[in-house]
Amino acid sequence: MIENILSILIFLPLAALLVVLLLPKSLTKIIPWISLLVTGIQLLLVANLNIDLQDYVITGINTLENFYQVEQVSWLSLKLGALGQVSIQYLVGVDALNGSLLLLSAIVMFIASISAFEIKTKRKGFHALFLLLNASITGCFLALDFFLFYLFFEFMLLPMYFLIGIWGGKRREYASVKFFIYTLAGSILILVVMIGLYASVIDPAATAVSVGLADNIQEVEEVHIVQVQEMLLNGALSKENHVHTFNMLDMMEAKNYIPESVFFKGNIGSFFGEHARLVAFLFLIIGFAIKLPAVPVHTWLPDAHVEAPTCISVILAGILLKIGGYGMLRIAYSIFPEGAIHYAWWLGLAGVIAIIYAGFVALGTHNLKKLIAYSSVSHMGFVLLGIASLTAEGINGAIFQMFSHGIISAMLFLVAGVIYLRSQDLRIENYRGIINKMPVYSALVIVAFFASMGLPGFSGFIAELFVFLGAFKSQSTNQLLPAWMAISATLGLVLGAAYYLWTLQRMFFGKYWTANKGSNMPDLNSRELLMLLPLAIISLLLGIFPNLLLQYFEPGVAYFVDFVLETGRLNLETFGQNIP
Amino acid sequence: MVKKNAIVMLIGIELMLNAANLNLVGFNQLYADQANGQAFSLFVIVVAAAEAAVALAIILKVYQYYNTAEPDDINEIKEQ
Amino acid sequence: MDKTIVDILQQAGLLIAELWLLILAVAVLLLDVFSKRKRGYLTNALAIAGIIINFYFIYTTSQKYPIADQATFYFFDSLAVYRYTYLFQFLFNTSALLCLCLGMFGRDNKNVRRGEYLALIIFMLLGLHLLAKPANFLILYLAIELISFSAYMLTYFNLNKWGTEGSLKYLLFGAFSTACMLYGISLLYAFTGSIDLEALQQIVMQTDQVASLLIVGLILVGLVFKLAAFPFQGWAPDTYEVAPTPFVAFLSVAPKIGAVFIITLIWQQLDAINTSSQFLYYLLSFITLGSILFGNLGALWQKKAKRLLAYSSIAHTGFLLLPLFNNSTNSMEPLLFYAFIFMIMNTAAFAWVYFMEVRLKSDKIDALSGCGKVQPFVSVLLLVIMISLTGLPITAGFTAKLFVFSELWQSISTTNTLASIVFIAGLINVLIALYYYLKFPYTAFFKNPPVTTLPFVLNVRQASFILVMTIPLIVFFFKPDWLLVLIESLS
Amino acid sequence: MIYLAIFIAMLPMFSFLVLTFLKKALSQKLATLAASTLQGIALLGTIWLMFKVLQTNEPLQSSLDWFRISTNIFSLRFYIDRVTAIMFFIVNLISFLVHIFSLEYMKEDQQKIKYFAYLDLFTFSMLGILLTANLIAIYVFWELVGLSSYLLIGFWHEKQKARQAAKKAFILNRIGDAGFLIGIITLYLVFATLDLKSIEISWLQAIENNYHLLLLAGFGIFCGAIGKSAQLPLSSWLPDAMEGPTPVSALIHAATMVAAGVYLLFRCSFLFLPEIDLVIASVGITTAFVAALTALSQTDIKKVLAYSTVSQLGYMVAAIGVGAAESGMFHLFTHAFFKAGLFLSAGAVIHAIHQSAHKSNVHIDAQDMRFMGGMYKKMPLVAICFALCASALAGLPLFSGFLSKDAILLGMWQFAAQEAGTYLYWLIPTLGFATALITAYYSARQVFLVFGGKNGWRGNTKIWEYLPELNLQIKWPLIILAAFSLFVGFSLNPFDAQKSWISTSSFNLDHGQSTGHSTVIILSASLATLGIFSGWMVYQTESWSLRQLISKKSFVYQFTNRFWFIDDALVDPAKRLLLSASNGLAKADNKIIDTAIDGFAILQVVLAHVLAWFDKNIVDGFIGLLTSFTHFIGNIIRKSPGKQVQSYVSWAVLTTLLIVIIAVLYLEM
Repeated sequence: MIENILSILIFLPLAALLVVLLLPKSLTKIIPWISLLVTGIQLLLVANLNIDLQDYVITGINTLENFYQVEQVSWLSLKLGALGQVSIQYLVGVDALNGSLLLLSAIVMFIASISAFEIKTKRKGFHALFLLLNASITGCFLALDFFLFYLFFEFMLLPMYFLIGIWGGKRREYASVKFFIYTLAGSILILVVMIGLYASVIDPAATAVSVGLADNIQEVEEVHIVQVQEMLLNGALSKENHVHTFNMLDMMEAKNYIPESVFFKGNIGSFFGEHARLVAFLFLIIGFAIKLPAVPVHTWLPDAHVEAPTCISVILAGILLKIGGYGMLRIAYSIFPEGAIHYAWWLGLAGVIAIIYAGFVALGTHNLKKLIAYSSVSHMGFVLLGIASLTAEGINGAIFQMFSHGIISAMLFLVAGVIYLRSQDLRIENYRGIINKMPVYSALVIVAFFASMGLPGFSGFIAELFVFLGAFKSQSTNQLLPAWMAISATLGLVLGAAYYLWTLQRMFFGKYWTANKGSNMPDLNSRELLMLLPLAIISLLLGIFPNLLLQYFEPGVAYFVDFVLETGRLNLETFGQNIP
Repeated sequence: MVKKNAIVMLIGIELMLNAANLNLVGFNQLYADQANGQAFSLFVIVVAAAEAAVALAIILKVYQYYNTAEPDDINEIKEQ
Repeated sequence: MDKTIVDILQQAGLLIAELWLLILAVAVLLLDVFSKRKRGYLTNALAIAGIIINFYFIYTTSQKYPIADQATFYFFDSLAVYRYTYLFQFLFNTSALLCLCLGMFGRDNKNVRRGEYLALIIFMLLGLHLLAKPANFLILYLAIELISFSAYMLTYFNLNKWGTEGSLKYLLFGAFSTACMLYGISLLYAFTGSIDLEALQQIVMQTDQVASLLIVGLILVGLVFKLAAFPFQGWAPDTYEVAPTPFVAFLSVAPKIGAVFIITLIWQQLDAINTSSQFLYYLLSFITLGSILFGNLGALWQKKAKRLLAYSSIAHTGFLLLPLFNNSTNSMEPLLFYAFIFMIMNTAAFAWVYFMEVRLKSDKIDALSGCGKVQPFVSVLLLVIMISLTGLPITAGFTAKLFVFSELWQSISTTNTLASIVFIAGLINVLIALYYYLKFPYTAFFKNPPVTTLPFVLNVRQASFILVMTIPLIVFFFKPDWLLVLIESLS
Repeated sequence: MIYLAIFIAMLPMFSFLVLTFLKKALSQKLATLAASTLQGIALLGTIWLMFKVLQTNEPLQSSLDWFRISTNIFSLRFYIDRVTAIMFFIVNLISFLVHIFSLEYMKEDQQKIKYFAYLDLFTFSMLGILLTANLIAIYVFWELVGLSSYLLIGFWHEKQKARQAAKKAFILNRIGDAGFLIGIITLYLVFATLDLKSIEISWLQAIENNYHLLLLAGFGIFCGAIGKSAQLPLSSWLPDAMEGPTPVSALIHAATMVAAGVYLLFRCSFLFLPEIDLVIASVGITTAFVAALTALSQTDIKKVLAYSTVSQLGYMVAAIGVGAAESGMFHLFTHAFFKAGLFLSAGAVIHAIHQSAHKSNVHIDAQDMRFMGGMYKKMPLVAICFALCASALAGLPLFSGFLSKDAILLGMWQFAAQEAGTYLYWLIPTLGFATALITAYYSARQVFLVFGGKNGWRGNTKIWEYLPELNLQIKWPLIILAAFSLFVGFSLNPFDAQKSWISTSSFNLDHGQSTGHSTVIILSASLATLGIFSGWMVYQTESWSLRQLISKKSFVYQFTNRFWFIDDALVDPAKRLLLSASNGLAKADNKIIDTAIDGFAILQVVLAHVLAWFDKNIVDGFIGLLTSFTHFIGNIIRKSPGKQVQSYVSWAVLTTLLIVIIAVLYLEM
């Protein structure tokens, strides 16, 4: 196992970024190779990390010692007068929730960097932004400090904005601005909650130091922490001694909340008719739902995808969307578990609507990329449904779905990119019988499509199966979701089959014909094959041996579910809410 | 009647200042022990004079450029 | 000798910085008179040097007359040293310094009226210094008038017809508002027989609340006018547009901050009373939200950079006032942090506009198009400035907003839902702000360069100035404690 | 032993992989031959396996963990008992024969290798279904079957109809599968496992407290079967599937795809509650009847067979419904042979006609029976094989079909007999017998139309002359299949398989000494004969003329011919609805939702414009304010003040006033 591997993962791209920026004009040729190298190294590191992980059972979630490869450095601690102090930490770690997603992002990034060779204009800028994006995404998955997370979360926007806005398609400006505004709207909701949280949470260990129970943070023991928490509860702690923190793990501990603060579960003030904690949960969920994206805040996605260059769509669909789901689990569910229970029904509904609605829309679209984009929305609906069910199956399914969709959608967008590269046209009606012209390509397309429609043998099936199991089971185990949700979600399967097969029939089968005569359509070159095959293999492998991936997060998820249900029910009782 | 010359407006403002002065001086009677009020009013008068000087200078400039001192007719910034 | 004289002489040290400025102003004027040929370089240098030296004087004063949590009074209770006096003087000084440095660039060396210009700025600075330590309304009034007069005249210093128009409007409006303020003061005197700031406490305690509110209201009029905050923001866009840009960079920062300082003083006086202070909360939220909304929406459709920034500075005034919701003495730190960052980024932005004017004789935003392709690095700086003005990571603008809003959050958790509304509304406005701030980088990067004219470029000196202004915006994001330490040390 | 089974199952997969990835390397001939030989090896292995299993009458099984969630382990269990073994045999045999047949049939086709690869994939996935005893695993292969059928039906994708047929097949199946999945999930919910064995064990105590869930489960699984074995209302894909190459049809109809549904029902028969059983039975029998009637009026030689398959499947499903599951399987068994035989012979005929049409470049529909006739003279062997298989289909005594059909009918009879009291239950056997009659009739019709009667093509001798002599590769599969459709293979007693070896060794057909068995035998035998006789009268001797009786135009004809308008009534409208809905939504998504979301932005725009107006009309001079302003400082200023600047001032003053007023009001309250 490698020391500080996580920091290396985060800062390697930044270092490479500097190199790229300082590179003289004459060497622009090698720039793509640099980012390829970087992502390759990252992939190796993450693979190594996962190999190490097999020896551990990482539950993580709210106990720091059960994380793997934790790195904790105090970044800032500010005196804010009345607020006392604020401590912002550089705190990263791997646990059940982010381990697999880290792997995913490494894989997709690598593939994307291969695909980035297609970019011929302004390479320097492109790859600089690409590396920046890479760093911020990796950081976002690893951060365990809310501020750090928010920092990376926000910082994904800018590179994305320019990557779409400069290297994008015809309506790129519109798409990029739309993307920016939507996501920022979401992140502002998150910001609200973040400010509220750190204003109402203290770091017991640091507080113990500031009170003087211990000289420095190392000497703080369990007793001190308990003592501090007691003092906090009966108001023996003066405001100036509070050390507020952004540490998510402290935020998950109810004892760390300042009694008079808004998010203290005991207080009986109501915001807009709900307890402040529930409102906060809602804010977070909406914020992440925009990223996910869930209907009806999904409309930025199709535009962004249609306009973005291939490798950016790959990243967008492959990784960025997952951050929405990840954020829900890591932040919304872990910090405000009661909301998870209280709003489960609505979340589930949102999921089902997304599945069916997006499926319908996909059936109606005429642009290949748009179709794929909507299919992603539909698949993310499964994630939402699985998360909402709050059962081991459901959440395992959700994470598995995030991974498999990451792989498959990456593949799909690459596939779309192949056509776009050959003839700048993605309208479905403008093609027929491509299979005669490009057999290998079409074969891969068929694989990708069937994988995406959840055909058994591919990873998507396992994921969706789990989600169904979870959603259906929820009624009998924790009474959160009614059974009809799971049942009506199965309609998604049929729709998926419908729009993919229809596309196959329209675009790929039949006699070869294309609207734009000028373009000749050569079959895949080796580079494209190199990008597509591994993805297909991964998806197939996970479909047949799901345990390869499941083993990493399955125990942790079980723990997570218990934790959320337990604390959530507890808190709801203190609100006097009725518990389903 | 509808003439709204800048200078007249200036005078108006001067009058407002004087109203304040009247207060200061007048109410000083109530507090005979000190002369804050009168002192203040003296300052005000001086400042008002200065203000008038500045204002007149500017109005003069305006008049050079626009050949009028009617603020209504002077409205070019938005158009420029 | 007479005791009073002795006292005065002993306490004269308190005013050393002000005296120095006075001398400096005169010196600048004289030098300008005798070195017409030198095209003002010398005078400029002198002024800058003088202001840098003034930092030292501020420092010595702060050593001799140290600050305490409670104000200490001098000159027969006409001057006072408050906790943040020196800090604000430091701020004003810095702002003025930046303004002058900015003035070094561009076409100003052809400006024959160099001396007056500099002298007036120094006079304005003098006024601001006084504004940082008033103990009674007389000093306050004088300080404000000193600032205003200089400002009226400086507005005209582009020496064109629009200049006169702008300054005339500014003057009339300003004179009116100060008159209102003075009327309020006189009423205050009428009721209490005192012109000290403490008088406010008595008035609201003794007399009936309508009168007290009338007085407070009238006094606030003058200050809010200086703030260019809603509802007295009307003059700002016009004035800013016609005034010389370096001066605008000064005008849009220093007097604002000064006014905020005074308002905080008044706020602390009024702290004692509940019912009316409850009402003052409504007033405050009216002013802040009004400014934020008016500023943002006004800026939304502006084509001209300068006018846009004028509106945006109105919006920033609103943010600047947010900490007052939580009226504890500690609420100053976030405010000051915001003030600092605001000064830096606002000056940077205006500097950018100024360079545009110098080169293109126009401040149309479209003129930026293609800049991102020609000068990617510089345009990235522009991006950073704008992101900071919007308040997004990884810039100090975000940290500043974060502090301000978490201060506001405190008052949510303790008091009322009014604050929470302001909270949400304020954050939503960040979103609106994004629209127009993004215009700059958007045009710079996405629009193709104009075919007819050359794309806009900065020379090395200008670029380096912008760079120097931008670095703190990044640094103070990662290390805000440095700035906070500075604030601590000066207060 | 079990590993042998697994190995056998893997063989086709292996050849599939080889064919796909070494496409370039292998020559077409070599590749296809290799595939066929591999299949042959598989067949041999299977035969051995089967006999082993049948002798030692105990199931083979082994199991390995697949993956686990929290505490529930999903194990992958392989399980082979008598029935499975025989199914194994059928699948491999048919697949092998189809391979051989295709060698000739697809000779000209350029995509041959792909075709064989798909065949192997198909075989593999079918074997997978048979081999595994875990519902998830079954579902996996279940879907794979769907996929490969999609690929094979749409093999000639240049044909628009073929593409659509393939799509239709997959989607209709998918609908069924959705139901199947729900069933699976429900079972998981109840038993926390999906292993059929362990479900069967804990079945009884599960029933009482979650009866409804189990109802749902049973229904869901039946949905799956409906999709795969083309029961109503999802049956219309099967006739369309004729667009695929004929050998594929043989494979689909006889052994693999449609069999899967019935097999699944058989496997899960223990978990069908009485209600579900009734549903199954009624759906099955209805399908049987409706499809049989439809087959009556088909003119396409393959369509007839297709509908007959649907109806025979109806029989089997119904059999499982009435609790004669093993008889159902027995029928599936026998049916596999004669239906494959029928298809292959039909294929032979079509192939021949194609070639002759090609040679004599006459353009005719090679599949329209109305043009054929007297083919017996040209291809006697094919004719005989066809006739034998057809009579098996008709359920004529002395043929395999009779035995199995009789068993099923008996099962229905007893089912009805048990349910004494309500006569409604007698509907099932009644329909059963009716169907038997009709079946006999249309099979006779087909035989005589194609082979009997005078020469076809209205004297268009060209085709007649050029009809080629078929080669062996086509012939001997037919012979084998025809042989299997005789009774001897199954039971020495031509009228009753009850005591036969097959009953004792494989399918338990023992009904005990039940009443009415003899009745059933006599009834069905006589019905079959009657049907064939009438068919002979009508189409051979044409002494009776039904043709005049029912004209092409008449509703009845159309009604039956178009499969009771099931497509027109159900599938097409559904399709249209789906598409229009999706289009509408897609538009809506662009327009409405988007704008709704951007409403925020719009709001800003509006506000901004309001503000602009405000800026212009109020801040820049608002006359109305002047008066109030004059009132306010009228005592100080005589003249009313300037518009431009005062407007600022007045605006300011007004707001100040407002604040004060509000303040006063506020304080009064």
